[in-house]
Amino acid sequence: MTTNGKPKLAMYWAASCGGCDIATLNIHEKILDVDANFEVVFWPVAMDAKYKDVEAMEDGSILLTLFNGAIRTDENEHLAKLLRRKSKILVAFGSCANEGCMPALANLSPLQEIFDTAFSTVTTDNPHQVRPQTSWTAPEGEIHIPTLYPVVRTLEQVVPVDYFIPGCPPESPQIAAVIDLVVQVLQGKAQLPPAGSVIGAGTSTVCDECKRKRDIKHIKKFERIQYVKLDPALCILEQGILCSGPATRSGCQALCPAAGSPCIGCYGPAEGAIDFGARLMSAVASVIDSNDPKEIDQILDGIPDPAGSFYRFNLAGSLLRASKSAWESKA
Amino acid sequence: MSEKIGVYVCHCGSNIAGTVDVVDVARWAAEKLGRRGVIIARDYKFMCSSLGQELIEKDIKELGLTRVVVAACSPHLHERTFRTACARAGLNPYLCELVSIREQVSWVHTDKAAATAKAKAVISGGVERIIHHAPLEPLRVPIHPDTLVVGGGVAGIQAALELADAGQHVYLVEREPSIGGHMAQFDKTFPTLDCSACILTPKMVDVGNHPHITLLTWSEVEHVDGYVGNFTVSVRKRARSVNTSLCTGCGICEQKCPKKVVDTVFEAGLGQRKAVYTPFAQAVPKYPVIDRENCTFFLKGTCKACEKFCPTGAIDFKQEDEMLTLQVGNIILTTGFDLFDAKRIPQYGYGRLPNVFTSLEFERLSNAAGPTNGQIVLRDKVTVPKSVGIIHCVGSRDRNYNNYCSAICCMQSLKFAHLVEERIGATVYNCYIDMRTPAKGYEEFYQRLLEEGTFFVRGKVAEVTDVARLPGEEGKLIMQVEDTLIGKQRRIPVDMVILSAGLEPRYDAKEVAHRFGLSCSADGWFIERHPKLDPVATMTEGIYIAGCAQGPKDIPASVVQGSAAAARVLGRILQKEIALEPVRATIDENKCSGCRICNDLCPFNAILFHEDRAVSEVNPALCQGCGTCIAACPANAISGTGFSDEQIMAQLEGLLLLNLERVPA
Amino acid sequence: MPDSQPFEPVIIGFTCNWCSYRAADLAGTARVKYPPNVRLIRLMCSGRLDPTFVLKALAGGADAVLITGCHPGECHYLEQNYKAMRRYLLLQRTLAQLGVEPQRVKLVWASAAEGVRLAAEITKLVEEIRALGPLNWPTGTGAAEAMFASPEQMVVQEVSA
Amino acid sequence: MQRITIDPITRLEGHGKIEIFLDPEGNVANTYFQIPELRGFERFCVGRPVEEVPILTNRICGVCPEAHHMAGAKAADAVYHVDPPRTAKMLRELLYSAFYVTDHTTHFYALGGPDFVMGPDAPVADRNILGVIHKVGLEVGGKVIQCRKYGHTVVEMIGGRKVHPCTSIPGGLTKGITEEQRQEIEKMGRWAIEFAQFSLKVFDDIVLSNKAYVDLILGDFYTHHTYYIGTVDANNKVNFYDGLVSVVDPEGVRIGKYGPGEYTDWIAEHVEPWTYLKFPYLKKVGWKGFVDGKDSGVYMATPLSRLNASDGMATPLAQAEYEKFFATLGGKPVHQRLATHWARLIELLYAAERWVELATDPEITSDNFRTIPTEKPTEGVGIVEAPRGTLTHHYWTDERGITTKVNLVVGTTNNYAPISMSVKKAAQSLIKKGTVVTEGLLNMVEMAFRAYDPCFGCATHTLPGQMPLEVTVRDHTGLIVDVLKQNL
Repeated sequence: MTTNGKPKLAMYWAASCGGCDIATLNIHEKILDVDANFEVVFWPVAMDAKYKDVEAMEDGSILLTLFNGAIRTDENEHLAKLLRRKSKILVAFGSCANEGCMPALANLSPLQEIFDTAFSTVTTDNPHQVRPQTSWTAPEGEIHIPTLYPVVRTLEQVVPVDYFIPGCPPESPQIAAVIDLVVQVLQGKAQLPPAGSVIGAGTSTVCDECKRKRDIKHIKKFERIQYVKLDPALCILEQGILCSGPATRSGCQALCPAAGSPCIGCYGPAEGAIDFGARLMSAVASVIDSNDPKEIDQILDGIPDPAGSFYRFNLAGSLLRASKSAWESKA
Repeated sequence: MSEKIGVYVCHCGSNIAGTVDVVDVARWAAEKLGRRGVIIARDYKFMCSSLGQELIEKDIKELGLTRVVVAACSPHLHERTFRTACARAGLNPYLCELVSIREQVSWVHTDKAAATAKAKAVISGGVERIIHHAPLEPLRVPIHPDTLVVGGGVAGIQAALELADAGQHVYLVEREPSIGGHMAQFDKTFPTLDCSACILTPKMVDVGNHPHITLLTWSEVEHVDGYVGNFTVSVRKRARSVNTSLCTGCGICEQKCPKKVVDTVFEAGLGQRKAVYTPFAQAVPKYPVIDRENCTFFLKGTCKACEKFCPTGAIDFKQEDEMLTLQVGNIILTTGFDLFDAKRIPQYGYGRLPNVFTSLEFERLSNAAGPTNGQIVLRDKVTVPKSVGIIHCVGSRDRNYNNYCSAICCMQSLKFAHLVEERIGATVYNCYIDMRTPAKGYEEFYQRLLEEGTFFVRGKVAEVTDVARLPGEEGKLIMQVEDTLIGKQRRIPVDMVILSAGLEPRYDAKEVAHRFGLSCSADGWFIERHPKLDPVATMTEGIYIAGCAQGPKDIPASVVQGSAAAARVLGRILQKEIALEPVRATIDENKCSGCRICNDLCPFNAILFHEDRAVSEVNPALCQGCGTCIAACPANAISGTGFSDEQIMAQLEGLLLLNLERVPA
Repeated sequence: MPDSQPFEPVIIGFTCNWCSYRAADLAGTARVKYPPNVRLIRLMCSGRLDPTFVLKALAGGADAVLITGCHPGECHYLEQNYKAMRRYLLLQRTLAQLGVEPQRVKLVWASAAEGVRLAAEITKLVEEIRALGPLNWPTGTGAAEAMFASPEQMVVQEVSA
Repeated sequence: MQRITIDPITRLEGHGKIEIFLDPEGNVANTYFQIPELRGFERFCVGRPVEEVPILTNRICGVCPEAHHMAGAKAADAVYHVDPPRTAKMLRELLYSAFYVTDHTTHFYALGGPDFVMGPDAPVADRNILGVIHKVGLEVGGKVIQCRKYGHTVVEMIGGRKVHPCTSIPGGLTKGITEEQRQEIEKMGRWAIEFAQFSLKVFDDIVLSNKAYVDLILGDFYTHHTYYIGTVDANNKVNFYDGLVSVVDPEGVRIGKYGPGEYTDWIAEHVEPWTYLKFPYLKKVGWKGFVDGKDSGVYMATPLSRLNASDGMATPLAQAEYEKFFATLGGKPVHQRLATHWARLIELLYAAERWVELATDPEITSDNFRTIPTEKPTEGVGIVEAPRGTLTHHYWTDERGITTKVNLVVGTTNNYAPISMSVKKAAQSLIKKGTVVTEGLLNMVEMAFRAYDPCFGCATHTLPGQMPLEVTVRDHTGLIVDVLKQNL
């Protein structure tokens, strides 16, 4: 591996969808700044460098590692620990690494159920109920695939993390801004924020960036978006659609509400909020316009899937992290 | 861990030490919580004693403690004590936390090991919590010198006069046409037997003429806003239909009014009044009111007799309700009681057997100014009873109705017995459960009655019936009662039965409590701040209670409370300002997204929204520190002093002992 | 705790400064006995109750959570206990999806005068949870991390695979 | 027995892992292409409100979320038995066409391209997008970046965001576009057409005019005789957003067309215990293992398949290229996998033309982009053509519209069997007794399946550069006798 004296940058994806990498490529021209200022030593999607090469590197020799994806398997965990060791600055990049993202909704079900469902769908031709084996003896010899953990975890639940860049995916302008910052730090023109900070995002929540007009809130009924024509000028929550905006960290410029659909919470909890779902539940429940338990229950029927709605992105990063049955399930 | 924490475990004699191994607890705290900043942990016989307090002060000075946790009784008892001690030693009082290991541990548990373990957890919670405390300064707000007194009975009158005489302005609000309350209905007062009217009327007149009292009768408080020192009260002054600036109180309108109405309030249903009336002769103010529900003009549109005959043209049918807004600094509630409805005990026959009377009816019957001019007669208004039965504890000390003792019935019944014998010489039987004569001169009065020859039967009357079974019972009312002193069932025939009905909270007490931000006891009486040490203050700063609104009591006790409440208010007024607990919510504008979730959650309207900056803000003076908005803020932008997320979460971790060295599972 | 001993649930109770906390004091003053499994936290009002607290307690090893406040219509802050009720009802639905039995989070109204009743409710809850068994949320017991395979095996697998 | 492991252990749902077993003579006995990933969308979409599933399934793939959003939206429409207004459908297809342009561009210039532009055995360091830029000139890089930018701009205008669009709901869209936006979109579309033509020219100059490459394309070890599927419109022209799925046999004979309702009659998935991914095949033909020919249900779904399965392109310029394509490569069907790169560029041109067609439709700016569902939700299937193959979403719900069951047959999955076969064939033809395994050889193996532009579990997408490979040669005792890395 050639060394040209430039600080080393790595970008890695664990259990993720690749959207973070696309978002990174979507900084367009800025990608050339990266090329100019860093030696990209490891970016599976962008270039060749083997895992083994990483192992060969000195500990702490990578200046900055952007880690996206959650920890789903023993292999993800192994790499997380390896990159932690090799990197001066480890950044949890994107919702999966920060809080598990939507794939962490798998934490609601026991692992066995996930297998059973996937390998018994209508189109699956599986008379003998075959299931993938982590280790299988082919006629020619034994072959392996990594082990799935029963519970999806966030990066921070596996290794210490220096910075957090939220978003599913992080918005490209925010990524560009972070790269600018780091470049300036390298040039001694700026200071790094205190370790543990969330970067590439705002300090408030999505409502702060939302252009819709807001009023005091009294919710008598929760609606489903396919049944209502929303007033494009007014607060979506006030129109009865469950919107995560009030509880979701700002930084996305409120794209979804601007496009007529509710915020789904991909930028994660507000600064200092410990459990996204709890915060949003508390806020939404507080403005339900009834003091009668029966009526409140009827109103709550308008939220048919609370766990899915309040922990859409955050289940792995929440306090309980997974359902009881998922915790109890064995790989 | 930069904090230096001291932990002080109180034995409270054997109150705590009897159930909790306090020595072990202190040792444990020093050892296990050392890594959390605990540098000293002591146990002591009585932490709250001056020696105990000095112990803490000494450590603060010598060891430079930055936090203090006292494990003793409930913070509601001694929080102030220990905070003051810390303050004396130069430590901000809010850096001291009192955790209860007495009320919530030693007194409620029996297993010593378990209780000791719980005490440790509770202390660990306190230690974690105190780490996140910040020095606080109390919030100072000015006290408006005017006072509102609600209820013009003797307690209210007393309170109002005390304040007014001290030169402070008082608004006295009464919903009846006149002040005076129940006391004005009585004839004599026990045990001295002096005439109720004679002693009350002068006070009523003083109220009416007092330069510092604004008397608002026929009026009710509809809404209360604000907080101690700064209440804004809206009062509805109901239309009297009489122009008080013209009325001389001559009473001609009342004479001329053709419409008679049964007076269920003042005359307890025994007498009648007119549609335009003053409830009684000595009423204050003297101005009559037209009772629009019954006035022929208001019902049929004709009559106007009163208007025709009024010499000063004071009758004003068009008069409308008036809404007044009062600014006051303190409020005293003296809203009194309702009489227990004797009809609820069918076996006593009230309402069915004509000659069964309630205590209030008898008061009117025996009152010289009453419907019979003081003649004690049966319902037929002519027959004088030869024998009278008086039943105590009607609706009181009875789990079917009220568990509590109404406090006045025994003495009232003795008074009745005396009056009967004195006036008509009839034989009197007092049926009582226990004779309760605790106050000054009461027992003497009882002795006097015994000498006067009243028959006392110790037993709860089972039934009052007019069905004669034995000779001599015909035409009589028979009291069926077990005389527990001789252990015999007795049937006592009498001509008249008086039911000494108990006292109950006003039918609308709960509503009123809510309006003023008070809470009611299980029985429905307003709850005082402390039953012994703070009997007239309430949980809500600036609102006081006195008289029967707080619980059953007789005239002297009511007067005492009236004065006491006045004294408390006076104290506040003299201080000119009050220091409020700095438990308040604040909004971080950088975090606030202006989502407006919190805006309508505050019942005190303490949260305002700035359209221009699109952020919300809390008015600290209006904020009562309940923390509802803190819990509701999805942006985590609202924080609360004294009860912050950090403090509560830390306490949680402490209680669950997550702060200890984790033994790998 | 070792299996030899009977299961003693750990329960966190949230109390309102004005009613239930005083009810607890009253229970003490009246020497009413109840099991020592409940550890109380004083809030100014049940309206202060943030569902985060409940989740934190459960995730932190508590077997159940008791939420108490003034009776409806008797809130010291007029109506904040209704907000607590709304949050409670929603939280219960979410917890159900996460497999947490409804008995484990209980809402009880108790006025300052109801020391005896509060003690009775606590006793009842403790018995219910004893019958239900421990919650043992892995994040609280520390079992969570233990249940994930040590990645050292990975290296082996990587070479041989 | 000796074994060669081509194992880019990078990440789980990563590039997959190739096991090559050699017989005692050192010839390839068998190969296993393993996909060690499973995320369980079929499970955790259950219980969610169905209108959210098209947003959830976006997260299957951040490279082609648009495809999942479209298939999901169509499935959700079907669940509610609601037919979105014409404007809504056009807007969705417009978004989708713009997406196709960026995606195909990315693949040609960043993934498949480098192999040709730089040459299969050019130094690794150069064989990536930057290499291409340096060779063809900086302005190409600028154009590629510009093209991606334009595509994502349109996606954001209609879909609400650049990655993971959010505006499609049962019955249509949450928003329309303004006339200003329409003009901008049209402008960018016209630029895209020029860019597509330019790209075809690059391919012409560098590949088609280079006999070595043409031979490579037509060479046998990149050839498989399988079935082909692809969605076609009413005139049997290629369509990405809607139509029927046309199925042709290895001789190019169309054996039928199926609509969403019938996909289960046509497609089944075979399970192997050594991988997390299933192997779809044609049910009517049956699973015969990893073999070519008319009797094997193995089929392919790629740009090449779409061309093979259709009668042409719906737009003029693309149609011309379509004809040239088959003329040059000797008529339908074309079995040579490497031709997929060319087919992809033809689709790029079609997508650009379609982009402009839709952007200039008078109804595109209408505000009639929603139909409120009135019927009770039940079950529905949505099919679109993802760049990497036919994508099928199938949802079942209860009467409240809460998802009760989900089935997904994802783009790349269609090609799992043929890819495995290609890898095996390439390995067999390249690794012979005594062959010294070289990096270039490894890349040839890779090229075998890079042609498919694989996106495994539709979560892996080998972007610029190529799969890092490593061959571990072991003797039958398992001792490593030689380790060979592709880079360095």
